[in-house]
Amino acid sequence: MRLAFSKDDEAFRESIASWLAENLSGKFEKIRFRGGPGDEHMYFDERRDWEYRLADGGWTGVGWPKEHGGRGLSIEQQVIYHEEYARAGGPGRVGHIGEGLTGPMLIAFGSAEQQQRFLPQILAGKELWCQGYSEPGAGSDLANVRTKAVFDRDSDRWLITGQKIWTSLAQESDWCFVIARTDPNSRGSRGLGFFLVPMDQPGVDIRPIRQLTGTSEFNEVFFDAAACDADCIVGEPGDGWKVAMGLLGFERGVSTLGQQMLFQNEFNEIVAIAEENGAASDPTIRQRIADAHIGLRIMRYNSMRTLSGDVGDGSLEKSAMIYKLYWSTWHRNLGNLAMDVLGPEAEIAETAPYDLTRLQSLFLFTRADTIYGGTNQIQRNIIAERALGLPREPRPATD
Amino acid sequence: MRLAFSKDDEAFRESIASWLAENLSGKFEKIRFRGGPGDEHMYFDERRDWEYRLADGGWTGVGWPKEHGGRGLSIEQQVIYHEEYARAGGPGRVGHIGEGLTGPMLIAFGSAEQQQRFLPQILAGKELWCQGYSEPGAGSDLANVRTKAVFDRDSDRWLITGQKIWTSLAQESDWCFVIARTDPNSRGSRGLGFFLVPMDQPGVDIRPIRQLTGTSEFNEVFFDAAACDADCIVGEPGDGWKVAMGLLGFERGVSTLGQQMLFQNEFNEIVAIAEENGAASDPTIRQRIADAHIGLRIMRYNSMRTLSGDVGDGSLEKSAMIYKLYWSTWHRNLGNLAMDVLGPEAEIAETAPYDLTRLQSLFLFTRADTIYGGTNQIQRNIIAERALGLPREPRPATD
Amino acid sequence: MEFRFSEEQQMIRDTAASFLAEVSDSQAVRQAMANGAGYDESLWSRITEEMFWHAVHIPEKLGGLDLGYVELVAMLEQMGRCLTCSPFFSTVCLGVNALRVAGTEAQQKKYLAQIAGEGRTATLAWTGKGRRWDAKSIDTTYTLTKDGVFLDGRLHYVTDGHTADLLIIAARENGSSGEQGIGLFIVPAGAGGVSSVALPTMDQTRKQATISFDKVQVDAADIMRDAGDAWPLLSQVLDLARIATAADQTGGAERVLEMTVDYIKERRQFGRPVGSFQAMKHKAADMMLRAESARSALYYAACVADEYLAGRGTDVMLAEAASIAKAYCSEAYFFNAGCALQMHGGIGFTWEHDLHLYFKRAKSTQQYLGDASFHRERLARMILDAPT
Amino acid sequence: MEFRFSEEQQMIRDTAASFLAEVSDSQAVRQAMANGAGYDESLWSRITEEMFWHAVHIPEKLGGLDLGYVELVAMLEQMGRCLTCSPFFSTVCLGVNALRVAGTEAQQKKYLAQIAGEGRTATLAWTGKGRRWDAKSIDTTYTLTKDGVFLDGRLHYVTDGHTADLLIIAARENGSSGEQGIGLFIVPAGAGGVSSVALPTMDQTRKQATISFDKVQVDAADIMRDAGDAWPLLSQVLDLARIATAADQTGGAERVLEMTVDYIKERRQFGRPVGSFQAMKHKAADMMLRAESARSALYYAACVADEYLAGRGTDVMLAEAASIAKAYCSEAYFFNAGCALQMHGGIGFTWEHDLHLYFKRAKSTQQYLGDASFHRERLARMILDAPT
Repeated sequence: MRLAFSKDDEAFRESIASWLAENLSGKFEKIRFRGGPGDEHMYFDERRDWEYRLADGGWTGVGWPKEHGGRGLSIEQQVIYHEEYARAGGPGRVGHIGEGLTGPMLIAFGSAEQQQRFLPQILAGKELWCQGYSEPGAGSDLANVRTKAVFDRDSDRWLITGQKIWTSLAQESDWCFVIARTDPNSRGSRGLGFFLVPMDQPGVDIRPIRQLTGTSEFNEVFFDAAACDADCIVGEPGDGWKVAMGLLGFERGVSTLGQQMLFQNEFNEIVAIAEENGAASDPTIRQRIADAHIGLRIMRYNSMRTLSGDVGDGSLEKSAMIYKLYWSTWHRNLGNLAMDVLGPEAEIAETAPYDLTRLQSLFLFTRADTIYGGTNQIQRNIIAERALGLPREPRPATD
Repeated sequence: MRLAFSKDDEAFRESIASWLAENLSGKFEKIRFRGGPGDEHMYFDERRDWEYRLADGGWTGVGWPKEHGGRGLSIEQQVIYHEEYARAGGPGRVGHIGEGLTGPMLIAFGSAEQQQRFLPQILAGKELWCQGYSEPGAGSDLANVRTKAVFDRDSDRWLITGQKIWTSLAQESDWCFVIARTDPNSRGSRGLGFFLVPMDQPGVDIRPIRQLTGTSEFNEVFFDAAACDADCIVGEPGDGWKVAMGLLGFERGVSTLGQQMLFQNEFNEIVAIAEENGAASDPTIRQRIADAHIGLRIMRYNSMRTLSGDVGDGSLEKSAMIYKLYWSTWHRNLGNLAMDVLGPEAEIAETAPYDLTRLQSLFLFTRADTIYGGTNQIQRNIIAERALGLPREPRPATD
Repeated sequence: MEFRFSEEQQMIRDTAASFLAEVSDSQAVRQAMANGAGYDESLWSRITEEMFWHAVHIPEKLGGLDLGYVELVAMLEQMGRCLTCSPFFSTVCLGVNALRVAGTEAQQKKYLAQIAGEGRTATLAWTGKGRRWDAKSIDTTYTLTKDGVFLDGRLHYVTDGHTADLLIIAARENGSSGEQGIGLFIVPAGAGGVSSVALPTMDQTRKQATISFDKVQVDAADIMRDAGDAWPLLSQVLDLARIATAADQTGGAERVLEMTVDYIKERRQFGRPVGSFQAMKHKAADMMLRAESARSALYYAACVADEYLAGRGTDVMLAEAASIAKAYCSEAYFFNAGCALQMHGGIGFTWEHDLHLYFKRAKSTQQYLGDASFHRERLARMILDAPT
Repeated sequence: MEFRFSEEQQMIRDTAASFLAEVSDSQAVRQAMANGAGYDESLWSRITEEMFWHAVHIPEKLGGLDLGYVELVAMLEQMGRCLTCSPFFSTVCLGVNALRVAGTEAQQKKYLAQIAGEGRTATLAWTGKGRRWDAKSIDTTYTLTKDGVFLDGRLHYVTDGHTADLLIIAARENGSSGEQGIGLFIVPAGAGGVSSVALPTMDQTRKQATISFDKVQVDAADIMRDAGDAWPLLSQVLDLARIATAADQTGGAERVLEMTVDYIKERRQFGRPVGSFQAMKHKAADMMLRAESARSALYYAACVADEYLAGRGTDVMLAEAASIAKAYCSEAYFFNAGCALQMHGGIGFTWEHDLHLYFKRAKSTQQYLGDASFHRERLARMILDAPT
């Protein structure tokens, strides 16, 4: 075990830091620290321009293998990249789903043609992606997919019909990956297919969901015989669940460290307020600030352990499996801490009628952190069953 | 709603308070505040004498109906009785199972003969009782009774064979009420009988359980064809579950207020230590002391609401149903608070090799509060299903 | 000792429930929270003219119903269940309470009669900007001159401060500090030098304003009792308001539990109602424990308030009961609303679902007049630092 | 950056695990905790002669293994899993650390060589009676006279204080206060005027004593570095000891989880393994989250300790890492041990079952050198009160 980075890595740190200092300025100044969760709708055009700038600098797909156009950085350098990006206030990436999910998924499961078709566009920031996983009525029961895909021999296309929900950035996206049932007689995780569906077509209808923040980061997406070319299915019909599960695994990668740097920025903002408004002298607030600090540091150490592949006692699995439960709970508590540090001032919104402050959005939006991508309850089931080997819930005798 | 007691009630308060002041002195001075949970083995002989003294004064069975030899006090006066008893430091009652459980159970379910045979002895403090409910291997699954009762026509007696566990005061008791299976082919809550078994016989073997405190309040009791007269079954064979469930209900009566006064004494002791050793100036300890105070006051208000029969919205049921979960959790937290108020001094035992201080016993013993008499998990199931009407756990498809 | 609603109290509660079910449903709440005043004038008229609730604990001789705090709390609990938007809390639980506790006989005669008879609204303004809820938060000043008393300063977080007809103002003597030098004053909202700004708030069901005082002259007749030494009186008014807030919280804590139980009985996942999963059941049980205990703390505090207002209880008893109720109910409501959001999953996260309104109200009332940690520290002072 | 055990470290850990499984099973622990010394001499001999663990981070030139804190922590974690009773913690994590941090070159040469070569035991004594773990807790005094330095006072909560050969004593200059005037001194246990009394403790696996000093004369050669100004050095020794304690806690937190998972897989109630109930599963998941996070906090702190002992890290980094690890691991162990008791039901409540030994050790280590609230406040000072 060692904490220090190598000299090469420190030189790399210098190169990304100075590139960011140079580029994240001028017209991009105003998007610094913006566009994170709950703020994804802000400054979209500017952030899209920023995606091009990143691509020009070769700073997209830094963890992708070189043969797929990525930068092929080592884990250490990816850690550094994300640290410096967040430290500099790099805005929320409009291309994060393509880079973090679609790309790795295609590299793992896609055909050579699919890789050649889609990967360069993602790297260039030219095509944005959204995801079509959740369905109304399915909730945590992800395998309960009702969206159907039917192959139409006449047009040589798949036709997708159904409804997806909680799709962020749907209006801005060019493509959506969709899990749909290819075998109409199947149930659960069998008989599913994984499709790459263009969003700009008549069969796709996007309806924003107004959330408790008053804003609409999320959407419902209705597919009504939406067309998808025959070569836009990943793997074979029936492979959908395998691809989807593999894809979920990509969410626990190096980018978690970038997320943590955003958390650090939020934490720092709260500390600054506490120092300014006197909350810093309230003993219970002091305890909670220290606790948030402890939690964030340990979140980082957990990730470092996962990334270093600490496999003793199967701990790789374990430190990765707790990640979602850990960060979502921590982040939700941070949102609450922000309000309590502010005291009565926490109630006052930015402007009428209902533009919330960033910390108010944090407070409200983090209530979703413990729900989407597998609720905390689901996470605990997974940990108990897969990491600890506890028995599954017995199947009910009668349904 | 009104908080004040009537003039009659206040006069009654005066009478019990002065009786206690007069009687709980001299040779009884040393048993003041002793003999509570975790301390039940202390000063047993003196506390037995004290039981006689109470009986002489007419202060046993104060809540029993007059026709059964009780004092027939109103709820208010019972509240006052328990308040004053605890305030005066009245010791843990050696007869509490007889008075609190056996008596009310016989009054509700016993025959006239059983009532005449047993009630006067309980009131006089002459016969002590213990309970034979739990069995090893059954745990929270109370209906999983394996102890058998077989009727022996030759001797005209029931013969009880099996093992009970967690029986407190077994060595000191004259009688034990035992739930046993009368129908060997039955399962679960059917086919059970409720028996009154004399302890002083060859078929009964008592083995103390050494607990984590190093002491042995609890016992295993082995019944090997232990005899029980034909007229010592309560109700009919098969009525056992009904009687047992009715009996559990008696645990939530007025005596809860007496229990709370004991809690108040413990709390006061902890506050006094905090004031003396400087813990009272530690902001987090202050928060926790205040929280314990809040919790104890609300425990009292909950009980008062139950006792006053606040039936709006079925709340009688509700405020009674949360009682066990509430007090056990509160008490366990109090034990932990006691240790943290003491700081490192909490580790130092009374005398070598392993005589613990009262607060250490509190700390350790309260870990059982959330287990016996229905674990907190079982309590939550009961609340969810009976008070909130949530569905039962589905029966497993295969066992 | 009897710790349950009397039949009459039960009736008042039931009447409130059915009236509010009619006039303060989700749609009514959403309309009211979107308008500038923060409430619907016609609802307020029905409350004052038809129900006469605003006069619930105004003495009979001044035209009120002369009922007690238990009855008031029974109404507030129902309003909390329905998220009712109205100037009831500010008028009755701040204004009337302040007049009852700190008003001179003449002031009570004049202003309580105005409130009872004309449905005038009122509020209390006392804190400056910041996160304190103690005497140190008072930074508006009053100056005694030969021309009378003048008020200067800015008061924050004033419930319904932009709509109240009558303002009761706490200010401190220039140069005083802490609990010394506090006075209470009655100022008509339209008085010269008074200006108010409504603020957008996260919880839209409870409106707030900032009120500025620029050399506002107060009539000698509108100086309330014990001027210069009025902190104890103000503190008692605040304690009464805390109990009232706890009633709102208790109602909300119960309601979100009911909504959740209803939802998880119906909602199916993995082939069974989600309410049959132990994780859901146990959380619901924890919510019920809190809702029931909140009620107990609340009703006890209401009884103590009754004793206090009847001149039979002490201010220490009032303070203790108020801090217990406010600490417990604040945490119970926020806990329950948070669990409810979690147990509803995505649907509870939408604007259309009412749950977020409860969640936000849980947060705003949690902070208002001191959160649980504030009240625990206050209780710790009573328990640990009291002279023996 | 590499945040995993190297192969060599992995081997050390595995060796420790298998050695301790042999020599420190339940029976061995119960025998050791019942004897007066608190450990078994023959086990200590095997540790010092066969395994040479006691010299793990003593420099090679002084006869030690010259390994790092990560290796030490790997051993301690295994000892925590087994509740091992030995003077290892006091000798290595108090004694050796104190000598390494605050010993002069001559003292290190003499005493570290004694420990490495002869298996002598040592401990650190510094607090008076009370519940503080900061400089104010030091109330033993030292007086400089023409005849040398004299120590007077009574030191409490001294780990293995009744058996240690070598005592390292913190005392304050007569009349000094706070962090000023602190000195560290090496005193052989048999020195004139030294007396110790072993105390019965709730956690019998970690023995404590009170040590009295009555005009104990200290050799000039045994005055440690920076006398009169040694608080920073002592504070660093304490931080190293906190990290070591966190290792014990992490091992215990993991072990009680394993015991619980094993138990609830087997134990059946209501016709199914209790481990199939969500309430049990979710609690077990929460325990695993804590056990894994405790490891992360611990290993990070061990790396920082290595950097610090190698002269590359600062005392502030050490303090931060130590407080994070001690705060988190203290709560994780106590939480896990408490859950384990609850999930075992009645059986875990018996003396024969080992669970209570873990539960008690969780409590005693939680308090030792400051509980989580102490360390959170210490971190708050670093975060909030640091000069910017």
